[in-house]
Amino acid sequence: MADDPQTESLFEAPPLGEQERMVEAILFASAEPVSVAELNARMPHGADANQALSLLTKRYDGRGVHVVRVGEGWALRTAPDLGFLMQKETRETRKLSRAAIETLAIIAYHQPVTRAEIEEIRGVSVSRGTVDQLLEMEWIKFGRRRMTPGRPVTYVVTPGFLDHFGLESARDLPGLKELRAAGLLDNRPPPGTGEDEDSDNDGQDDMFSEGEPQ
Amino acid sequence: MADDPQTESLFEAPPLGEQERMVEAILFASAEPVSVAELNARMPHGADANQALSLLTKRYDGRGVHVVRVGEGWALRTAPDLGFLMQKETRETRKLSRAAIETLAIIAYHQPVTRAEIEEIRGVSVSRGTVDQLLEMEWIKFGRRRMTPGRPVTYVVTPGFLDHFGLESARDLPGLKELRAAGLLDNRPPPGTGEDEDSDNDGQDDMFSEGEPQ
Amino acid sequence: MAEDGTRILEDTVASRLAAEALIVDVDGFEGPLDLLLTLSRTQKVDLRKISILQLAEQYLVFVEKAKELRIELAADYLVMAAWLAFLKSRLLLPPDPKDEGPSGEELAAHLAFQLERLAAMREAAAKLMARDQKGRDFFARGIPEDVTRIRRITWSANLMDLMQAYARIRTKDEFRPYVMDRDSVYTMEQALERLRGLIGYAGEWTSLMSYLPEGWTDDPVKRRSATAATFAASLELAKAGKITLRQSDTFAPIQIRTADG
Repeated sequence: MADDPQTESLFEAPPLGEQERMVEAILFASAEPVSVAELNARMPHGADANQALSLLTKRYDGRGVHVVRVGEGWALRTAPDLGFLMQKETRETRKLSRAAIETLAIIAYHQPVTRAEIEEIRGVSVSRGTVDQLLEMEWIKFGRRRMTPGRPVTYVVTPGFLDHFGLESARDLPGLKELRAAGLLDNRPPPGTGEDEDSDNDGQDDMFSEGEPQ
Repeated sequence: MADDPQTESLFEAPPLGEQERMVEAILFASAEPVSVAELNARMPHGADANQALSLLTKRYDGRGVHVVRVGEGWALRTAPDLGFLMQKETRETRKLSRAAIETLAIIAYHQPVTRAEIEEIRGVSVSRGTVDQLLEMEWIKFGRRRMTPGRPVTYVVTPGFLDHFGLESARDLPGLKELRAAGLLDNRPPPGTGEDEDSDNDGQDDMFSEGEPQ
Repeated sequence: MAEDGTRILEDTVASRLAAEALIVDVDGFEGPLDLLLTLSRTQKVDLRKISILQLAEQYLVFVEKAKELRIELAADYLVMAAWLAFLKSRLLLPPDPKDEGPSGEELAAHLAFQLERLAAMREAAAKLMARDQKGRDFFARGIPEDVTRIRRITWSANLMDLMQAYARIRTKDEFRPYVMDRDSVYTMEQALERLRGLIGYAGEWTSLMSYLPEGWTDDPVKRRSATAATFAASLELAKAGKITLRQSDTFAPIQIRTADG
């Protein structure tokens, strides 16, 4: 059976429609793009791969699969507009790391804030990855540079952040007094700070001003 | 971009022609059969893979590539009459021994079948290696255990087997109907073992006893 | 070979010749059933009409010949020979009415069935292997496009997380989660130390509760902890033989005194 077309072809090339089928099957099954020369070599004598290719290209025009030229060869490829079908999406929800949420909180409460300030408040250095993650999530963005030596960049929260946390503005973030009332803070006033901490806007620089982002 | 079709689809399924393109692209992209369930899962909401599949099957009728059904899945395969063009793609499959081929056929036609039953049919013991080879090729797999003393495992053929031999399902095995009609797939216990075959451990009959109670 | 199934004995010459040819090939057979199937082919009749008696005869000739030629036959060939000899006698002799069990005809019919089934399976196997096969006659896509699995990670945090985080930072030095707060816990070690110091004075029965440390009797949380620790310490001392414990009734006060008091 397998030999018949080749034997026949000694006398006559297969009909063009048949040649088109052949090119189709070869392109489909090949692991690499196939050149016209190779197509001709593999098809029965007398076949014209070029002609068959152009028929095939027309046939696949507008289909889910296209005949494309890749370097010297030809291949079948799924239509680019259907690329989304080649993805299987899995969604995964993960808790933000403690470092990230703390950094975010500091930015939200103290914005605009520099990295050095964040580190001073947290008492540990802030990894590049943590800030990058928050930037990538579009919860923080760069603010204006601080007009201090070195002109460090500052970070501020974004509208996306406000949206996610259901805040109209960063000013809506509860202050320490409210946090305390909500039981989120130890009831005992930290030694030395007294009751006035929340209203303590004087002496310290704005880094420690309470929940009043501008 | 990836999300657009899915968002749109909340309102309306894509036109049938578009669905056909999608099924075409997905089947082209995969070397393995894709189930209707997976097609539906990957296509936009509201799409009906079944309908698109039947359109696609018609479209590829007579082409160099066919839409074929393999068990629960669908796949594109080159037309068998063009196999002669594919010498380059032909993979030399491991030569199966006569024992392996017969064992495979017995499993396919008698599934689910126990090792004892295979041995009873072949009249010789089945070597571990033969079964292992078929398991490794993923042409057979374990079926449910038989609810008889000893709870022997059974073997069944896999979708990979169907795919390899171009079968839609195990029901399409060549000559299956005739064999069944001739009673050759029956589980016929040897005479004299009807009532007490389990206790029939008499040496010479053993070899011919069915090896399993019904 | 056999033009007439009933004239078995006259066929023995032909059978012997056939058997000799088979013997050369004995390693090529997959067991006695396979050999029987091959022998049955020489009868050139439908397997359903095969003469099992003749087949048994041929098989026995084969085994006989193998013995003459000192060819080692596997045990199952000999078992089959014994069984066929038994079957042959059943088929030739008139049935014994006292004999229980299947008749020769039934046994023969089953053997014929087995042969037919094996032949059918061989034919089916051949048909199966003659089918178009993937990777030989038809082909799958040569350049499959992998389905990329996109893992979209949504990071979650709510306002509470944010506020808690902030509160944690701002009270870093003072804030301790409740579970870590050991202020109200009186340890057994503490109780042991205290009891050891006091026990020398307890010559009389004294309520265990009187050994609770100062400042641990009013706050119920502290009192509970101190009671538990002191009780555990008293058990420890009793085990060491230092004190004796008594309790007059369920839930009655527990009393202690020095062991040798």
